[in-house]
Amino acid sequence: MSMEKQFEDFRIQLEEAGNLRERIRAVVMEIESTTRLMYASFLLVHQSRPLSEVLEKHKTQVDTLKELYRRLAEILCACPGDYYRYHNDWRSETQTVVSLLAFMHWLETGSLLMHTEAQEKLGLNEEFALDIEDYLIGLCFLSNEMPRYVVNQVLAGNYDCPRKALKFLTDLHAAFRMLNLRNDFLRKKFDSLKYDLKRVEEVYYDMKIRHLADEDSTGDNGNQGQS
Amino acid sequence: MSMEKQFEDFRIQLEEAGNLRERIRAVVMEIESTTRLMYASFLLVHQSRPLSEVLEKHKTQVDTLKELYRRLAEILCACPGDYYRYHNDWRSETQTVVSLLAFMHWLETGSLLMHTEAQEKLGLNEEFALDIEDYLIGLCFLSNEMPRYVVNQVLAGNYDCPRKALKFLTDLHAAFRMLNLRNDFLRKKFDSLKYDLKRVEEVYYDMKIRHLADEDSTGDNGNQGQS
Amino acid sequence: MSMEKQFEDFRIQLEEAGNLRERIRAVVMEIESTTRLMYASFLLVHQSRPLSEVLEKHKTQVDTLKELYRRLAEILCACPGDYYRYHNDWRSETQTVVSLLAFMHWLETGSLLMHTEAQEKLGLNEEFALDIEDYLIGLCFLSNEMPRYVVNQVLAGNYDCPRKALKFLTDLHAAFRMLNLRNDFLRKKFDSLKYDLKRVEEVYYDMKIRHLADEDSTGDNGNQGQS
Amino acid sequence: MSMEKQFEDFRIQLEEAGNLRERIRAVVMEIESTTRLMYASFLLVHQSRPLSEVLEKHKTQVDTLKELYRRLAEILCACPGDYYRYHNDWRSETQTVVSLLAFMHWLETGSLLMHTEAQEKLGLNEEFALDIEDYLIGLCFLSNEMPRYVVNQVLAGNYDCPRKALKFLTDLHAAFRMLNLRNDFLRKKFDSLKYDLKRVEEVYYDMKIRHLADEDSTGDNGNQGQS
Amino acid sequence: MSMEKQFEDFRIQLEEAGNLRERIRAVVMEIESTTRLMYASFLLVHQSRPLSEVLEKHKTQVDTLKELYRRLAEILCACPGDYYRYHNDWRSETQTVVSLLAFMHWLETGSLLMHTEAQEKLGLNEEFALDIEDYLIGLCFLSNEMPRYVVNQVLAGNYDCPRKALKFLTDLHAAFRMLNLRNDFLRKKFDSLKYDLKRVEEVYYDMKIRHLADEDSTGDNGNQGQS
Amino acid sequence: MSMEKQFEDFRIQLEEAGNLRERIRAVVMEIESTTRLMYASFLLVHQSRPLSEVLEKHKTQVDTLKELYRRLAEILCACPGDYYRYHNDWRSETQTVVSLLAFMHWLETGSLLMHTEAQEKLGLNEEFALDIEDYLIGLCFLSNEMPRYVVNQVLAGNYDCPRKALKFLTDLHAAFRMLNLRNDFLRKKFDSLKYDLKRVEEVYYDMKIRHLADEDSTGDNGNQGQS
Amino acid sequence: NISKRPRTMCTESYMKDAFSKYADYLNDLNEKRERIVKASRDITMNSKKVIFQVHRISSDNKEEVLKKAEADLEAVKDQYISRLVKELQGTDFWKLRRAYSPGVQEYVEAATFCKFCRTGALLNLEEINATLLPLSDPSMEPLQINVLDYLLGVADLTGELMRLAIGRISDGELEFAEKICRFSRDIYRELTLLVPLMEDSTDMKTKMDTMLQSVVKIENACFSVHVRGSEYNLLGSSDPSSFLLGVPNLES
Amino acid sequence: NISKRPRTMCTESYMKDAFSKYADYLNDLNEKRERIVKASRDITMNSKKVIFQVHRISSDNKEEVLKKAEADLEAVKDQYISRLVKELQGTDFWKLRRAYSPGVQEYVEAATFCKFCRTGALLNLEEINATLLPLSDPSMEPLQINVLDYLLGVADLTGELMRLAIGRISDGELEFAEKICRFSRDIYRELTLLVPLMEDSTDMKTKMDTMLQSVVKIENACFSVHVRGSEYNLLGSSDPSSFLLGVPNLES
Ligand SMILES: [Mn+2]
Ligand SMILES: [Mn+2]
Repeated sequence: MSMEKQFEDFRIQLEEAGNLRERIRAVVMEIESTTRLMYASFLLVHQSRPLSEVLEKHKTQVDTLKELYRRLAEILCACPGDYYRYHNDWRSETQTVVSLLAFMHWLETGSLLMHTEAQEKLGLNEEFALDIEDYLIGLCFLSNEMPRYVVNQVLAGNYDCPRKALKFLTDLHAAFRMLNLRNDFLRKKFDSLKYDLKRVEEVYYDMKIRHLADEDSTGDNGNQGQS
Repeated sequence: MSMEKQFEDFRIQLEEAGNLRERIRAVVMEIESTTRLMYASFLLVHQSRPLSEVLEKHKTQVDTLKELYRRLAEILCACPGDYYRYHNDWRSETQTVVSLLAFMHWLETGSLLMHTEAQEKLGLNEEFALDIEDYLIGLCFLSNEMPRYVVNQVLAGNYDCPRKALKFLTDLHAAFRMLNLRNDFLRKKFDSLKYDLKRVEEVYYDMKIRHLADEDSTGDNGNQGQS
Repeated sequence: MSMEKQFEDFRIQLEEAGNLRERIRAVVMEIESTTRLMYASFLLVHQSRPLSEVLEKHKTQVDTLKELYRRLAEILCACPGDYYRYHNDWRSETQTVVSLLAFMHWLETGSLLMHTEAQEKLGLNEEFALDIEDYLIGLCFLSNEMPRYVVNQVLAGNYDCPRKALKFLTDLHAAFRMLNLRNDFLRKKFDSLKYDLKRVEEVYYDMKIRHLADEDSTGDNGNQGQS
Repeated sequence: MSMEKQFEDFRIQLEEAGNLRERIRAVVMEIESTTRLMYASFLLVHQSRPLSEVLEKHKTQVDTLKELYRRLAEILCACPGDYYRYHNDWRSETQTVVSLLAFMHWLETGSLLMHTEAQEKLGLNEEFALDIEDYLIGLCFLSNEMPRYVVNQVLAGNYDCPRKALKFLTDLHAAFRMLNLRNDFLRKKFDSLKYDLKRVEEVYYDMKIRHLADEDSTGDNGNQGQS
Repeated sequence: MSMEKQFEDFRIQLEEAGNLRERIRAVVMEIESTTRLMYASFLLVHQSRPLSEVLEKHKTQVDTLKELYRRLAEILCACPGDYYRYHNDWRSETQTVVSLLAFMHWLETGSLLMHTEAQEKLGLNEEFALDIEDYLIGLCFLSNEMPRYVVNQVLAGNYDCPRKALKFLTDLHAAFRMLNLRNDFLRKKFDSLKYDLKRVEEVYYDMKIRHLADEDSTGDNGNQGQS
Repeated sequence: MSMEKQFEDFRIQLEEAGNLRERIRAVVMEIESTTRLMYASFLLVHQSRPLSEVLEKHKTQVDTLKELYRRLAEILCACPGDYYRYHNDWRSETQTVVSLLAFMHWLETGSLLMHTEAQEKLGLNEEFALDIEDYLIGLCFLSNEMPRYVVNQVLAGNYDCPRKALKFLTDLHAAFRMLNLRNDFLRKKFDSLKYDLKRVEEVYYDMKIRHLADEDSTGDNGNQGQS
Repeated sequence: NISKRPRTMCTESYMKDAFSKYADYLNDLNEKRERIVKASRDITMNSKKVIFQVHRISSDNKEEVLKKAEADLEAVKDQYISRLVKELQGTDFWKLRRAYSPGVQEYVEAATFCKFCRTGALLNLEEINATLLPLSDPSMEPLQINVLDYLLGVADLTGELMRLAIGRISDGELEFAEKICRFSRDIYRELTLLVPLMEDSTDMKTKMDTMLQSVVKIENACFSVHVRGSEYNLLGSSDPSSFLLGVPNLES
Repeated sequence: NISKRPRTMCTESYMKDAFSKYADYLNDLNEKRERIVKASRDITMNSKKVIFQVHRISSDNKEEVLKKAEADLEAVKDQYISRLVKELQGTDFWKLRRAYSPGVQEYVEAATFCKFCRTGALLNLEEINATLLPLSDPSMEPLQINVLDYLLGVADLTGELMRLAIGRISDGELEFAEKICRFSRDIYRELTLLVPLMEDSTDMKTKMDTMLQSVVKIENACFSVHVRGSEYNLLGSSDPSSFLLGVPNLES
């Protein structure tokens, strides 16, 4: 085969890949725009809007996401081995999605959104799965919102929040420590989790030394939702 | 000697140096991975786990380290003058090692781990010594953990810890000030020690103005482990 | 040993190390200033001054260098393992030294200055040796001066010089090719050697097509100085 | 004048300039080393050592400084227009000097060290003046030490200090606000002054709500030293 | 003097300094625009336009410059010590000015423009002098134009130019070597001078081996203008 | 109007602009892909393929471009004032287009493609014009190909090409010098034109000193097309 | 044999003619740009002065300080923005945007800052543009600040709000500080939605980071005074109003 | 009152169980990646040695040098590429691409370099992949070098060709040098068309710049020897074959 012929073949292959990628990008742009809206509604929790209002909106948006991930899966199932070829095109958006889902889940239930639960919410499954690293990175982003959240809850008079958030972050941190992280992005994110933990510790400390923290509510594992 | 002969010799020597470095790197990677584990167990002190549990694990890990440093020394003793030729390959890991050893030592005894004690723990000696700057930088890393530690001890109800930590850091700071540090990495680290000191002062201040600090326990030189 | 005692010891040791480095730097500055003078005299070979005059001056300057390296060795022999601790402080100067010695040696003898010969000239030995990479980089610097040298020799009417220089560079190039260079800096320097070789070839061809090159002078091992 | 003659002149002038700078640097290094000592003694005020002891030492050190600035002025008065040619060589040290003088002055008198007073203390005058920006930056450095100082004074039982420090910083802040600062570095420093002010306020409130602050001591212009 | 009064004074002084700098900048922008025009006319020498035409234009432009430097001097003489405070604002433009003056001078007279001559041309004097480093850097810029100039002169049939240019550059290079340049900008520029010299040598070499260079015109000290 | 209402309006406006931009981008991507093909065909001139073959292909591609620019104009004529809002989206592609058109034009006619001619070729006009800076930058890119072109033409035996290219570049350079360029992108590009000119001068010089340049063909202003 | 253009075309002269036209074009453009940049710089400098004036506010001089700031702002508009108005028309608004954008952004920052201190609300783009209308010759297209510059200016506003909040807290104006806190959060939240839609949004992205930092600083400052206030109540003080009396108290 | 999850879920243990699964996953992945990175490094090192061997070529040892190089290349394949083959399957090809890509690129560079010296043609991707087939267990998806790595490897090839050309010119092999020149130009031209279609093309773009520099260096070297040769003819030498005899001549 001549050099020209080979490069001509490559051109065709690469153009096909380019087209596929264009289709992926179209979906990802919609995901991105949905998460942007979700993030904007999420920011209302810092304004201490009623949780029910925030959660309701959230659920509708999750439905939109689910449909978008269905379309993404459809495109990629045509070429099963290439999942990771295009993975970069949607991973950062998916990490944000995870962080939003997990934060809302924590607000609602006080517990951590598990990997399988996250997959369920997005209608993903074994074939078109949620990458575990993306899930973990998403959890780190979640923790980044915590310090602001506890500060704002205290401002809104919810003095019990720091203790609960600290408990949750401490557990999450302990869980993360079980992982053997390489010197990569996840590791760096995990380091930021440590800072969030430290900051929440300080907020709780500020409450506690002033006897503002509510020590007695230890039987109550739920969260703001209950108050 | 002919030019060819000379370059043939060079080829052999350059390859030998390359191999040596590969072997050093292999050991250093193991040291790094051990310290990562040590650091993970160490973090439990922030969670107020019983000190004895933490210390026990620590001791086993120090044994592993000792063996690794023995192997490192073995490799380098074959080429006595080359300690500093390859020093950069292990120095940052060794600094972390020192900081962990010194923190644990302080928890156990309430006093500073001396340079000779650190060498002993790692099985080092005059021939394959612990570089003094590495030791000092390690101490600075140790101080970086102090502010978080005292906050968490207070949260766990140990109101006396800030005073002890402040005493230790003040002494350490005074000791460092005896050194005429050139404007380099160590100097920068020492600056961070000042910030740690300031933060611990603030926590002690918080205790004191609220009459939470235990002023009378001056006779007690031991540490949290004993109380 | 008390903390204070230990830090007092450190202060002394760090000051000693600082003084040592100062003393090394003082010598290296003298080496640097000597090489600057040597290089200035060396530049006269481009002006086609009589070789004997240039060489004579050179020899005096080598004596100065020898004395300086003796002092450097003296300083460092007091702390045997620290050669590579301070190596960076004198390596670039030493590379220049090697290039000058080797050029002069080639002018005088028409052959390559061997590593052992370079050591001898500088009074170095096994204990305080000339690092091989420094030696090799020095040789590359030497080759960088060749193109200018042959052009100027031709301008001065020495039509035989290009042939000799070409022979020398070709051999040197072949010798370097024996090394499997990983080191980036050295490999880059070696690439520049190739360009020097090419430029010297061009001058040689210029001579040859004009029948200016003296093909028969093969029995003559000496150099321009003798003609 | 011949080319050679001209360059010979240049050589002399450049060497003279080089020597001048060397001499300046030598003095500046002494200033730097003196300020390091001064800073070390100054740190004792955080340890609540008797003010008189600290001030006494300080005065001796100021005398040393004065002598050093006299030497600097002497060097520079030989070449009147060159103040700003070498200004960078001593400006950062001088800013530190100003901050130390001003802190001590405040400790002693409770008022701000004026620009002319600073000049006097250092034996400077119109001819060899203290640059205004250096003076202002020095004042910002001074404010950076305040929060730590008041915390430590409270720890030492001096509950009146926060009120005095707050009064001083408030006035200083108001004075700075009169300037239309364009200079980035200075504006950034000024922003940090605001944070220092806020921190000192917090300590003051801590005292006040505990009725620890001595509201009546308004007639007392002196400072902690006297009490 | 009260604190307020002092800061009010500072406000006025800082604004005055700002205004002064604005006025300096306005003049320097005009200098810059004039040198741009001068450089454009200067480029005609590469096109082998008659020298007389080029020089005439040049002289008018020098008059414009002289007037601009007069205004600059006027501004600065109002605050005698501040020459070096604002030196950076005009130094790079002045270096270009020097290089253009010096090249034209060489074309006209075949000799180097001396520092005093450059000052005269610009109407400068002891009070508002031409900084020596600026003058020297300007000469280095001049040498950068040489290689192109000799190539174009050869293309225009002026085979004797390379020899003259080489003579000039060799002398200039030798003169520079008398200076003990510190490792700074000037040193780097001087290194580029060496490359220019090398390139001019090569052009002269090309002429010489083809017997195009006119060896006998040694009695003729003037330059291209005359021939 | 409330804050929310205003930002909602903005959102709509920005989305409309985004859509417009998407449509522009779609066309620009096609322009980009066409110029890529054009550039690839253009590269054949370095391989010394017959000019007629290269030009023929070129003409078909210019037709494609014309159609694309018609579509671009159509999109933008809907919002006449916004030409420069989106200009950045197509300017770099248009500069490449100009450079290719101009090079081909030079090959065909030996003269410079004028701004109006370029507009004509692309079907542009006053309403949707070719920005003059884009045109000028395109000419600079054209010059960047010249050095390679003349070298390759000489390798292909066309010894007369360097002279013609030099004449053209010299004229072009002279024309550019009439422009008062600010310190911006165009200025930087123009600087690269100077280097191209210098390089072509050197190639011509290499030919000329070897009497390989054809001096007699001065009456013949046409180009390679004729040979 | 492809072409036989007349030989005269190949002299320099045809290039010269064309390039002298290009030169005129570039000279006019550059001079206009220079004038605009200069106007922009003046606007920036004087708007910054207005902002600085507003920062001199304290609990007892509000009216006086704001009056002066508003008058200064009016002067910036009449003296400097009017210079922009004279220069810009048609395609210039976008072509030369980079030359005037910094000044306009700073003006927006100053205008919205004054307005917030006066009313607690955000000054709209329409309102700003309405004040600029009288500056324009009625026969010409009037200068209108575009959405992008407005948003970039509003983004910087948060930095000033942060400085203001720290100052207000020192002065004991807690409610004002909390108002600033809510206002900054709202702006941040609204901009979150718009940033990805903006062209050239890299600038804006770094501004968003800075903005978030400012919001967090305000929140933390409010938190810190809040918990101290709560402790004060816990300590059972009989006179809660005496908490945080502000600095002037010290002078008593 | 929205949710009442069972309280036991809120202890650490449910997290621990899940995270120990994640930990296993990450450990396996990291270990595999480590092994692949190591294999890749070995491939790089040994492929570089092959390239170095080819550079030892001269006009009289071609066969001998190439034979050794080809044998070494075969050894790289059998010893090191085979280790990659064992590790990679299914989604790994893309997931772990960054771990093995440097090695594969260097291998492509070495293989195409040998082939060019032997035949003057470009070794195709298909041909390379065909040689890798025997390494795979027939039951599994075979390792196939992807287009991107192949193109990245070919891009580096030009640098080696440049070094080769400079060496060949010194050795008097002008025609070979001109062949290299044409070949490099062809590769550069073909890649120009493909680069914008490649994903992650920033790497490739810098490689294209380097490549153009290499091509220009080759062209300039050919030019320089060409004009000297022409001058030689002009000087009327009777024996054009004696021009550029190469360095060995010097030893006579
Ligand atoms: Mn601002
Ligand atoms: Mn390579």
